[in-house]
Amino acid sequence: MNFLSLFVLLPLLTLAGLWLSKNLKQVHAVAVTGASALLVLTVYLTVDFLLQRAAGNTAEMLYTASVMWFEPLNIHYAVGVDGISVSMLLLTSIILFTGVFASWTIVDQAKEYYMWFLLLTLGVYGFFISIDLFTMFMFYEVALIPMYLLIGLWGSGGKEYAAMKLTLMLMGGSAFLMIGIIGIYLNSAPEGGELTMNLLEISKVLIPVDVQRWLFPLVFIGFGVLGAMFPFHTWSPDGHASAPTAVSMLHAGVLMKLGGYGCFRVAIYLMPEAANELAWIFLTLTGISVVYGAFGAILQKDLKYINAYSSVSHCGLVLFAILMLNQTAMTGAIMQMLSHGLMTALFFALIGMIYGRTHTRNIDEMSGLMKVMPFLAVCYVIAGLASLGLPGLSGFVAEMTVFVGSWEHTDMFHRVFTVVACCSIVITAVYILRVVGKILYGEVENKHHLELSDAVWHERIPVVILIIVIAAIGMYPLLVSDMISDSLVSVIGQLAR
Amino acid sequence: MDFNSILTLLRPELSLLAIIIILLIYDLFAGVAAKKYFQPLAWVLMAAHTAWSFCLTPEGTLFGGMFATTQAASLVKAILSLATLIVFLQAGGALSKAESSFKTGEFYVLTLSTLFGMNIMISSGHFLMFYLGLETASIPLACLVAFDKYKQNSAEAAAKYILNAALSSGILVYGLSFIYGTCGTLYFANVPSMLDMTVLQVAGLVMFLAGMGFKISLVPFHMWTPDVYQGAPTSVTAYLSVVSKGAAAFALMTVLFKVFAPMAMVWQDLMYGIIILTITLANLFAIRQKDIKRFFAYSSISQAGYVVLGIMAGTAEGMTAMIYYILVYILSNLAAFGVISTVENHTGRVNIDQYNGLYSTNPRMAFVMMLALFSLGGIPPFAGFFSKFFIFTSAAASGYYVLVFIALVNTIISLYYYLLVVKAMFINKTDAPAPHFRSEKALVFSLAICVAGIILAGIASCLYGGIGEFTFGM
Amino acid sequence: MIELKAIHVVFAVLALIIVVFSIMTVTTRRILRAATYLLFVLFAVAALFFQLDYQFLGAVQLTIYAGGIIVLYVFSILLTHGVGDKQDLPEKKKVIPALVASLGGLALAGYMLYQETFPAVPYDAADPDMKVVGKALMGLGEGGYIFPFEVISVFLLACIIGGILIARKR
Amino acid sequence: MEYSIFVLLLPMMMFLFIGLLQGKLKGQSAGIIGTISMSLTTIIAYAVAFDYFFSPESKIDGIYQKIVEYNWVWLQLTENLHIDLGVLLDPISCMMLVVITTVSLMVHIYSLGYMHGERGFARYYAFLSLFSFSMLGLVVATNIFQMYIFWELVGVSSYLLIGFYYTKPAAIAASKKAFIVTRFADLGFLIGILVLSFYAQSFSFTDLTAPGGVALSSAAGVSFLGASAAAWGLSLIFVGGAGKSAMFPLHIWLPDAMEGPTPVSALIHAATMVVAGVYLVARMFPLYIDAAPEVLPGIAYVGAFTSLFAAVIACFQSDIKRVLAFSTISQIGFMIVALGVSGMGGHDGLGYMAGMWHLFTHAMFKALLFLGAGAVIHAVHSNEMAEMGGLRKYMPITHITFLIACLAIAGIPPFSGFFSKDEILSACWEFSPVMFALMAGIAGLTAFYMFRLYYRIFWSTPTDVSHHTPHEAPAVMYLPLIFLALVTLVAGFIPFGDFVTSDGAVYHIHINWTVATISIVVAVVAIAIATVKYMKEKSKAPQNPLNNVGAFYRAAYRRFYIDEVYMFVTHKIIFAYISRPIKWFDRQVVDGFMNFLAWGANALAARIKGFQSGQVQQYAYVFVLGVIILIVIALAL
Amino acid sequence: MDIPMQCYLLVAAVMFFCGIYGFITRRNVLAMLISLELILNAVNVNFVVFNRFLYPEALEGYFFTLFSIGVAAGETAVAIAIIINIYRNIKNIKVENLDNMKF
Repeated sequence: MNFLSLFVLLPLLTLAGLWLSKNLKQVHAVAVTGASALLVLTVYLTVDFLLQRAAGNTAEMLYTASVMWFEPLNIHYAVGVDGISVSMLLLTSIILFTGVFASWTIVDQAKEYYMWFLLLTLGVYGFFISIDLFTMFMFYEVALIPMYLLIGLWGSGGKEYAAMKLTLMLMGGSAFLMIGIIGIYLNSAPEGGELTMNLLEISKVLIPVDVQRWLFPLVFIGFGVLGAMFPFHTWSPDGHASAPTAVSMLHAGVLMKLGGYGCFRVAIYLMPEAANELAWIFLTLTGISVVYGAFGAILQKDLKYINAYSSVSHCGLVLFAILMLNQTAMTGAIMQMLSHGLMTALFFALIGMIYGRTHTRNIDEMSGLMKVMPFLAVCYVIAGLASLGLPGLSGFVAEMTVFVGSWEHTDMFHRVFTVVACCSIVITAVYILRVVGKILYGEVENKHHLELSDAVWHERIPVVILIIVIAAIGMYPLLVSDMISDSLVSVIGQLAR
Repeated sequence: MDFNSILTLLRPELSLLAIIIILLIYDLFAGVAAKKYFQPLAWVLMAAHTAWSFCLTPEGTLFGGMFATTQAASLVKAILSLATLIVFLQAGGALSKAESSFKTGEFYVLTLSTLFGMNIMISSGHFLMFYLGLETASIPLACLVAFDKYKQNSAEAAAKYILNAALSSGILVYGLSFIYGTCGTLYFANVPSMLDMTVLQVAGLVMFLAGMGFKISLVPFHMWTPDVYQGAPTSVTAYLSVVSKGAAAFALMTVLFKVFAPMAMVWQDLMYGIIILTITLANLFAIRQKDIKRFFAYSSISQAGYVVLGIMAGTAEGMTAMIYYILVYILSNLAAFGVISTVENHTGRVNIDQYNGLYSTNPRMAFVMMLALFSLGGIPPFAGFFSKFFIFTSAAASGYYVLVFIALVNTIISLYYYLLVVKAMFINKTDAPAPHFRSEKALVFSLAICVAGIILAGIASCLYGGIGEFTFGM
Repeated sequence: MIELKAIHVVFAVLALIIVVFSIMTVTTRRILRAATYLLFVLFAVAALFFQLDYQFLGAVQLTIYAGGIIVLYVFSILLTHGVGDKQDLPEKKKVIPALVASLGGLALAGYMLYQETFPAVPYDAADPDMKVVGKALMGLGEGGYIFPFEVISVFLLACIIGGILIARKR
Repeated sequence: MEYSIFVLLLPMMMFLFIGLLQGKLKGQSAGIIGTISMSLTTIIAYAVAFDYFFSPESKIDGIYQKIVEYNWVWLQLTENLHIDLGVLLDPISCMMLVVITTVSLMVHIYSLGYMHGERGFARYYAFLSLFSFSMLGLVVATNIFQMYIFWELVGVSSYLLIGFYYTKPAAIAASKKAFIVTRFADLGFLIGILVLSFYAQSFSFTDLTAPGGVALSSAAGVSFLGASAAAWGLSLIFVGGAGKSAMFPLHIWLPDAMEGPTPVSALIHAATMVVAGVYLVARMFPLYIDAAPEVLPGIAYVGAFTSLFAAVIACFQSDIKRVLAFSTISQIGFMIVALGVSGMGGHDGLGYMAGMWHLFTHAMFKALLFLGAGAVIHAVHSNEMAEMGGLRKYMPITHITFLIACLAIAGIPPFSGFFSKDEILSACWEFSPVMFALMAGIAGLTAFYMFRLYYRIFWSTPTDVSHHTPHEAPAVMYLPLIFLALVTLVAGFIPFGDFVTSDGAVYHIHINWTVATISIVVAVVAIAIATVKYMKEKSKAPQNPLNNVGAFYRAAYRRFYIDEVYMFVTHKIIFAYISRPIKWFDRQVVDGFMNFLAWGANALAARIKGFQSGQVQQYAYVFVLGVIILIVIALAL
Repeated sequence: MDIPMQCYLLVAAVMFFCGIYGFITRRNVLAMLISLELILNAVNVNFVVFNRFLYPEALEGYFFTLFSIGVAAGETAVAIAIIINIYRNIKNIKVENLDNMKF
């Protein structure tokens, strides 16, 4: 029994526990226990990972294990983690933990809600620990489908449309992905021998370059859809706007990272030649995403839409940085994934809490909330500041790493796009401050809002935790950046082969 | 050839025949009091037969090549009898109603006769056997379709079915006559060596494909499917959609591999187009369906497209994937049909709109239905995902990337309409959801089998591995 | 110029009967007549079998088809129709496509038959000995048809049960 | 000087302490705690400065060295590039430490009175601590990226403090504007950093400003659009500086920033943060000289134009804080000009020394002016000149200190402003006579508008008296005034050249009497005009010193419509022609395409529905036709 | 025997396509069934002719025809039963009335 499999097992146990629980109290208890256990497990993993690395364990992946699953196709259940997966697992655990609290107010079919929620996280965990393409893809899809019901049942607004659109677009992406993965698999032994799905093994072989040339776009678009790459991002605003709070948190915070992680781990790692050759196409698209999302956010009126577009922009930066194909930019990309995950979760948590009180997300209908709910308002400002890249919070670290890394390229194309991406930090400031100014500052215009209360304990917990982590990464980035950066060596080696 | 080998190789067919005869006699001579044990008896016998079938028969031929069985074939037979057993368990509710309880015996006997026909079809070694099996599999089915004979839909469906079946078998045998005319033999073992792609052989092949296309309901030979599925009694629809289709698909594959292998070029090209048409058109039609059985008809047409994708591959992997796909498809579809039939039995609801709010009153049924739909849609961790993945892999391995891609795009459409049903059950609000009801134990048991299958058939890789082992033997 | 033999005449007549009555079967407006014309066709086919020296087959054709099936048809026609019922002519929008399809198909079939080269085998007019036929029908080995014989019995049994199921009143 | 780190740690702790406990801190306690901590910080800062300037270790061969006291790797970016956090001590950073802590302490004390009883008192002190921390971090930055980090942090503190009165729409708008405009400029800074660090492969100031411009030697020959890489990098960096220091055309945020509490204006928008741009250029000065000397005159021209522009506007403003704000812009212009016209080392480096000196003296007297204005506003409850007048009787201490500051800024000896400004003018004189004339003229304008302000506040009678009798500010408010006035009085006599010069060597200041005479004369004449016009009574057209140029007046009053231009560009062009189309495009085209696919599938499904007609003969027909077509296809293949 | 085999086959083909034509156009389900008989007969003729002309030594076509006739009988019986059932339900056997289920 591999240690990492606990990441699949624990959610499963929690699921079982939820299934058996009788009332809301038990549901909450089980959910919190499960989430805490996972959080503890992840922290333990992180510490142990760092210790092992410090002890000089330089294997590409640690805790690897592989169990034959489908023998005829040589498909394994194979797990293993490197620094990047560890950081993603950490992110997942944090957001799961906070998400459980953020869903506290859901009482209607709470059991089912938490079960789907856990299933979603199960998929995410599985995805991050897998090093077998098939397992990875399976968990990827496991993570997608609960979204439909989570949004459709517990969402708000045009939830049915949004849920359907989100599911279909993401599944559309995974159609590309599936054919890409099959393609990789079938070309994993160009010189004869057994075909394999194992990432590490495939990385050692050279997939014929002309095959790479068409597999790479497929895989990249496949994951790019989830990473909200322009023009495949439109599920994101509608989906996020309609989803319940914790689902938005988890989806924007973690699930969208699956896209970036996948692009990185599958598309670039396995097909470096094509990546070098074709990066420019996707660089253009993601570069557009970065500013497009930011500009798109400016005129939105719905808080969640603003944040969703902002996610498009930030996740665009993730893919953008990955496509820069150098160690610094990629480190930045992973850090941006972490950072965006945390702060967008924070944002969605706060928006959910505000919405729960004001019953509107239209920024024109709110004002002066700083007075009535100072805690939430201050946290919102902090989230905003993190989002616009304030030093000391995680966003800055990530963005700067990305920009410095991107600037390593000396040609005009990369330079221009780097500058364009840099511009996003200004636009981000515009829309963040606009919202902050509109809803938090000023006098309370809606008299009903004066009677609203500030956050209660189960709302404070997630918010505070997220802020602490954001600040921790922002203040002491070496905490994660070294871990990430070390793990990138193999990818960089791939790219240079 | 001796008596022993007949008993070994022909075991599934013989035991089926035995069941048929026992049931027939029991039905004829049992008193009213004993009648109520008829169904349990049938289930027990069928269960025993199924269990026994899973002890696969060895490979071999009988009657000078008339009958040729392989492990894969006997595996498929076992799977089919399992499916039939599930259908039987699900049919119990409808059959115990007053208007049809007196026809129970006929239902079982006829169904088992068709299953017998399918077994013959699957392991035939001669086109005559194939033809006979095919007819035995389809003509009594027409009677089953007309089972609710005083329901107009049922009668109409039966007429449509029999007319189409007769036409298609007419065309099929016309094609066979060409094959015979050019090859001089109808033995599977001898035909391939005589095939040299003359025009008549090509025409014969196409006509043969058309006849089988009718059974599997491939576009453009599928037109009867929705009407018949809608009109037939639900259990019969379930049977049609899984057993009949699965058997035909496997038989088609056997024949194409065994007999028409020299003409692979031709049929692969044709199948290419047929698959694309089948999947796409069926999906498009399915989008706007209101009647759940009709909806599942289109769904099963598109699923058939995926099934034959495995034939395209033309490899052992493809065959494994296809058998596996059939198995998973059977389990998923039967789970769905189990729910449909129990809902129809207890509430009379057959429209998708009437499923609104099912989850609030009958959460288990809705849940099973959802699992089935997800499995059909290819969502992990349910078995449908694995079967789709494998079948796509095997097709892609033979280079049909574009085809696989089109199929994949179609899975999105299919997911859309599957989700519509999920949406109806879980999300849509309604003032009048189906009232709560308790289903028969047999049906619940059958659903349990299906759900266990849906969840485990994928994760438990031994199933796939096992199938692989037997097919690689071919 | 081929020498005109009796056999040619016989064939020509039979072919003519088959073709003409086939056409009439599918075009006549009275259904009972259609059944009758079908009977003629069946007779002609049986005659064709006789001409090809398959007497047993011709006899089977006559007894089962002409004797059995046609009777069934006539009964059911009388059950469902008045005697003088005239059917409406088929709709134009059906006829033309149907004509196109069937004539096209026929052309295609003709083309294919013309294209195909069949092995030249000397004509052997021997009527198979009934013993041979009987042995083959009961034969276990290659060329033996006992198994299909058994299967068709199951098939017919099922048909009977099915027919009863549907046809009986209850 | 290891304790120098406490200069940073103390305010940061204080920020966290007050910030997290702000709800719990009752009454004045937050302010008192903050002030005490700031005093400690000030003492430490003084000690550091003293240690640095007077200990022998900091000098080698009589030249002040850069001492990197601390340097921790904070974030490793590439092999060579890493962002460090640390403390760098050199003459300008030590000087800035003194300036910042002094002014900050004064503001802390002053605010105890000024902000007394305000809602969010604790928050205010938390932000002040944050600001002090960030600003101090900025000046002691060991590398350009650290500077950028703290640069952003001061921007945020500024944002928070401007928006302190968050219920006031004007304050919200102003804070937003300040942040976004400077953020825009920071984009230039960032790209500048990227450019420079790419070639220098280091962020460290020690490497970047190494003598001879070796840092950018790898950039030699690289050029883009006709300018060298170094010039691009340094110009972009200057853009960042220009944003913070409110150089034209990025100045628009500063006047609006006056919406914040007045002590904040004194601290951030007069004395410290706004000179960060000057500090930045000074910090990078050796690199400018060595790698891109052609950029410096450009900087000088920008500074000169801004200075003139702001001075003209200042003459026409009616809000006293706005006048001071434009005055600040104008004075920063002076500093920038000084740096722009400077050379390296010895007498060539006069401008550098003068700029820094002016930075120092300006910080003191401008803080004084703002705090004085704050006292006035505190008394009158208005910013408008129209509601003031004759206040000298009610607020004598404020009056005297304000007068001292006005004299200093006007350049009247022996107040500190005279000396520093004189050195700037001398430097300009050596650069070009035209520049000198221009700057001298601006100095005159400065004297004019300052005394206009002075007279309107303290002498003439108000036109609109609707308030209660004003009274002198409490001691906590006037003590800082007195202290700053004293500094203003003596700062001119500091031998500044002994401490801060372009190359670190001692430079003996001497007054160029030609220049001095001219500047004194200009200042006196300007003061005289102001006296005549504004001392006695309110003129009938009180806000119009130049009756006959109404259009010009209006334009100047409206600050030459620069804000309107910005509004136009942002709202009418960016919002209307980028954001709105993107919104439309996103909804209609991208999303529309996806929806179209869905709609298309649905519509197609509806279309072909009739194909399944229910007619069995049609099915048969399709079947047969299918067979025939397939045969044909198969035969054709 | 000098009548070319193709002549027989052609006659069968005519019969076959007559059947097809009838199947598609007749308005009466029984008439459609009658057309089907033509199709099946054509097949029988084909088999017999092939057997006689080309492969007279083995009797595969012969037996196929034999069984085919049997199957056709069963098929017809069932079909007629179903048609009568239709008649019982809707009181006519017009094929255009069999469109309760469509779309």
